[in-house]
Amino acid sequence: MEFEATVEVQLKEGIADPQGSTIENATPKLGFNGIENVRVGKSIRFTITAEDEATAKETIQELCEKFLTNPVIENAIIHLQGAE
Amino acid sequence: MEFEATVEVQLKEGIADPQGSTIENATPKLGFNGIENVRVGKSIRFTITAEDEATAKETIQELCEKFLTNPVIENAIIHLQGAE
Amino acid sequence: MSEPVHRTLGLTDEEFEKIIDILGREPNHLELAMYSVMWSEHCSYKSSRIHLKRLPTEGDHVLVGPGENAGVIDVGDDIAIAIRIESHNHPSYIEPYQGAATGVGGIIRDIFTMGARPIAIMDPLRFGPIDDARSRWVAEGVVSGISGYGNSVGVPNIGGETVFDETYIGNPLVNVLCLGILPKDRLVLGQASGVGNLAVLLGATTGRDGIGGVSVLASAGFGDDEEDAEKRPSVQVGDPFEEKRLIECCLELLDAGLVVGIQDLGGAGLSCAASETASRGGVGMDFDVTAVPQRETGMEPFEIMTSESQERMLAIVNPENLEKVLLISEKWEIRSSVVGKVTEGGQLRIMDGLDGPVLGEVPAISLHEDAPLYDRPMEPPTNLATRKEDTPEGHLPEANDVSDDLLSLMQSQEWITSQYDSQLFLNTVAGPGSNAAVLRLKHPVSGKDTGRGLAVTTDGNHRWCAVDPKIGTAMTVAESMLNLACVGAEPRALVNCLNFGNPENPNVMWQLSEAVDGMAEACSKFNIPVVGGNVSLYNESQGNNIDPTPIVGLIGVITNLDTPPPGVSWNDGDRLMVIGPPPKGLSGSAWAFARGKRNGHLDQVDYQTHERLCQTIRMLVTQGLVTAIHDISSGGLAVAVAEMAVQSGVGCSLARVPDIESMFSESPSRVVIAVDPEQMQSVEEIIHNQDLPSTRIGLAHGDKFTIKGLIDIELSKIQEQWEESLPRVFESGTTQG
Amino acid sequence: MNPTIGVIVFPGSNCEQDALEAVTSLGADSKLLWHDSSDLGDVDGVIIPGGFAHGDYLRPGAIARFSPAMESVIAFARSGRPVLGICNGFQILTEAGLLPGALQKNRGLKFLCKPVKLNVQTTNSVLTSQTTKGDSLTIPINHFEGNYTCSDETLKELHDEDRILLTYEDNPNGSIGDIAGICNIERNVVGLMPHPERACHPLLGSTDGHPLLHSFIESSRS
Ligand SMILES: Nc1ncnc2c1ncn2[C@@H]1O[C@H](COP(=O)(O)OP(=O)(O)O)[C@@H](O)[C@H]1O
Ligand SMILES: [Mg+2]
Repeated sequence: MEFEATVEVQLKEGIADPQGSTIENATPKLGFNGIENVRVGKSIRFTITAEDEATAKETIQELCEKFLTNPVIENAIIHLQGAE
Repeated sequence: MEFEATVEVQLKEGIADPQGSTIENATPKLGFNGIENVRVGKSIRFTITAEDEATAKETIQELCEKFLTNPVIENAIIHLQGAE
Repeated sequence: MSEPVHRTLGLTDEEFEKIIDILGREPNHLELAMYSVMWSEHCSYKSSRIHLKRLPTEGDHVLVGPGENAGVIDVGDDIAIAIRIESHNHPSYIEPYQGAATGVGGIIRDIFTMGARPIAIMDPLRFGPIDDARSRWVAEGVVSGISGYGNSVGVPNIGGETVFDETYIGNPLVNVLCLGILPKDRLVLGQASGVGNLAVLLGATTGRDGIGGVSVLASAGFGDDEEDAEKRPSVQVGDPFEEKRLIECCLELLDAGLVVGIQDLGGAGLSCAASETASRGGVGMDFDVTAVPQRETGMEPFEIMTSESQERMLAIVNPENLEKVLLISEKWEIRSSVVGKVTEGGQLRIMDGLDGPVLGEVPAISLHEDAPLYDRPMEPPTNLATRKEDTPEGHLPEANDVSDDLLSLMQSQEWITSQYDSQLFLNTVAGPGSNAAVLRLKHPVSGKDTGRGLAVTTDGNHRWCAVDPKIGTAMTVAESMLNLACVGAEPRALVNCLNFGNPENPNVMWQLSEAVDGMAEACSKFNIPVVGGNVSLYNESQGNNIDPTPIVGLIGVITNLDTPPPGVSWNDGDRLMVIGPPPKGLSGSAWAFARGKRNGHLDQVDYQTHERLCQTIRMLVTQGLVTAIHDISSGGLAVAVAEMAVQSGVGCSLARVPDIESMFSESPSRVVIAVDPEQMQSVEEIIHNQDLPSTRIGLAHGDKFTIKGLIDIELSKIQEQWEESLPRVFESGTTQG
Repeated sequence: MNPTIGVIVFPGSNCEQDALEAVTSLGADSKLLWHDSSDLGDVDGVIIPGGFAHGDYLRPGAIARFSPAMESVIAFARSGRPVLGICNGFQILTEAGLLPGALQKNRGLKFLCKPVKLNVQTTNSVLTSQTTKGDSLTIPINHFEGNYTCSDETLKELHDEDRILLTYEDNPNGSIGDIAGICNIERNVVGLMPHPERACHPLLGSTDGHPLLHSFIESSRS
């Protein structure tokens, strides 16, 4: 079965996010107000073929831990969407 | 009102994504199979204060066009979640 | 009524007729697309070619002149240097990061195509005014793109120029120069020869990106109407990691002698590479479109043949060597596919499978050699005579705060240059911020230091050229020479990039022709061969053409590089002196343009004096007689001296600089030197013997910057402006809309 | 006999020749080692050079650390022999878990190439044994992702165990504790963002890289 996956890689809370602060500081200068707490992460989309959803999820989890994130500074949120 | 926004910035379809292909090529070597069509984008999370949802959405849309993306090569998907 | 297809592809009716003549029939869609990209301004130089013929191209050290992927010169010790400059102006306006990044990628491929390892890039840049947020967006993106791609691919960036000016507001200029080094005997040319040899495509997959790029994107102006917007094709995304592997793979193939010829895929993609390799080798080629690895499904043959997907090379390989070629590609994780076969006769046949039907067939040579050649009408501006009379000196202000004038011209480019790896390969003796970049010259195979050096500079001045494109261009060449002399180098060869407006405008064509005359004249007088160049036309936005901006890159050799050449930093107690004729006029100066005074006239460069000046400077520099040196160019004497003071951290007091003209005039053949008092006599003797005028102008000391009667300020004030002006404006944000 | 320094080459590395040139000029023998082979030969010390291994795509070092050569480097390091990661090499060593912490994007979000001043904090490591504590060294940096970060506990450990080797005099990138270089507990694995090999020739402006690379070569001798 094929699944569509999105992995959102975020900096852990407490880790400084220079990209986020840069956007946050720039917005008022460009005339956008009320924007705060900006955090920038990565979104990685892919398709994965696996026996079932559980297996797919497991594989992705391992992929995240081993490869897609650096656990010292990053978290991952996994979204999985059924076969199409 | 305060909203939680996530903007996912992706390369438009048809635009080469060297990061995505490099990750894709690496996965089988790490022992992960069945992973394809990898595309890497950014995910930008922030809070926005606006009168109502429509206004918030409008602001974010403009922010995307002017600042967060270059529409020539990128798309943005906007998620907005009600005040908390 | 719908337009005929050829016109939508940018071909004129006459050009279409010519294609019919060549083929003896109407072209099909695929053939038409190939002609349209190959006959575009960008690929065919159809408006400029007849002018470029006037440039001198021969010289003792020239191994390869214009016409190949890069010029190649002999620098001794069996070492050759490949050099080339290219523009990526239009793509960089739309997508600054990727536009500039792919510009870097493209020029680097031109260099390793010649068998040379790329060792340095330089980037002459022009942006709209810095107080315009969109221009800053372009500038920031371009610089990040050059940095992101160049650093990652591993080619140091050793210099360039950055100018912000109104004239580039809708049309920035992104020129990139690349140098490569090779053992003289490994020189390869982009040729296919030997019937039965195979064409192997190396590198990235082919997608729909940049289709028709050269004909539409690189040649057409941008209006803001919808029709133009539609024409904007998608931008290519650069992959420096692919390029890095491609460099290593190709150099390894060349080292092993496994390829007959090799050609990069740049503008016009496979159409260009296939037809050029074939026609240069006097052969034909059968080309199998289905064998091209594709990134997207459902691509049409014409899309495959005109795609400008990046990071691809076409190698011509003897079938006996194919297996070895595939092995080396595999080692570098480079995709490789046999896509064609060299044939007898001169036909380029595009096939659906090598045994399949023929989809298109044209004489390979016709795609470039038969490209139209235009002698477009030229005309000087009608008010030229009155403009010449109207000099800035005629409008000098009564009372003036000269210190503000000076401060407004002070701007360090470190905010830009510190984003570039300028040191990789351990060659960079003088990098960004020097009179000219200086590299150690090591043998490319043995790594042995020759004890000699290379020096390179890029220069351009749109203000001089706006006042007088011919003399302005000659002055630019002269400035480059002087920059090289300041580091003790003798010039060897010149490359140039001619950035001009719309050639269908007779005034623009006149500017182009004048500029070529100026360059030809200066190069002949100085005996400098032109070994390559690039022409970028249609630099216009909303009907406004940019000021003429010829950029030159000059390379020279330093005979003895035991110690680094003097920089711009002087010592406390040094005597300061100007060598060269007295300053003359303010026309074309940065000072005048800042006041809206764009008229006036320039005086001929005195070639003999200039040559003598350069010789003398080389003598002083190589004998170690000067502590610091700086040529007088943009901003005049005042800016030259202030830059020296700021970078030394030591102030100065000057006299015999009596007025605004002597402060800010940019007239040529002048240089500031700082000399230890003990050396003063020897220095003056040499200058005297060479029959050159010189003036003692003052003393380096203290923490103030004073010019008697005109200016008296703290050095720290200039320093602050110098260091902070770029970071400050960029901090105030950028936006694309 | 001169010690032999092996320099690992990944696709995308670009400072390997520079590292080779610098250690050779200081009297060591040296050779390049291809990432795809787990055979390190009989080298006495290993340098992981600067560059952009695998394009630095995803994260610097994320892909490189899985290569066969790195498995051998890990074993080599565990056996107590000297391993030096310069710039990208430092990033790879943290990804491989041989050194703690991680390297983030520079605070100013710009690539930075310039000489910086470093202070030697300890002479107790394979990189600093020939220096003097308190020495100020001028060495170029050249990175986008050199902003060292780690947990508070790790930082405390690094301090307490005297494992911070070099600090920036004027922090260019936002590194926690001004950290420019660290070592492991056994003090034989070191990583630093600045490039000592770029400060080894008088024509290039500084020779302050000498004592560092000397230390490393000497440590490889035994
Ligand atoms: N975009 C750039 N890239 C690299 N180096 C640059 C760039 N812009 C300016 N520089 C460097 O800054 C210095 C000053 O440039 P410029 O004022 O044009 O010098 P000059 O007028 O003496 O030729 C030069 O050494 C040049 O190489
Ligand atoms: Mg200049």
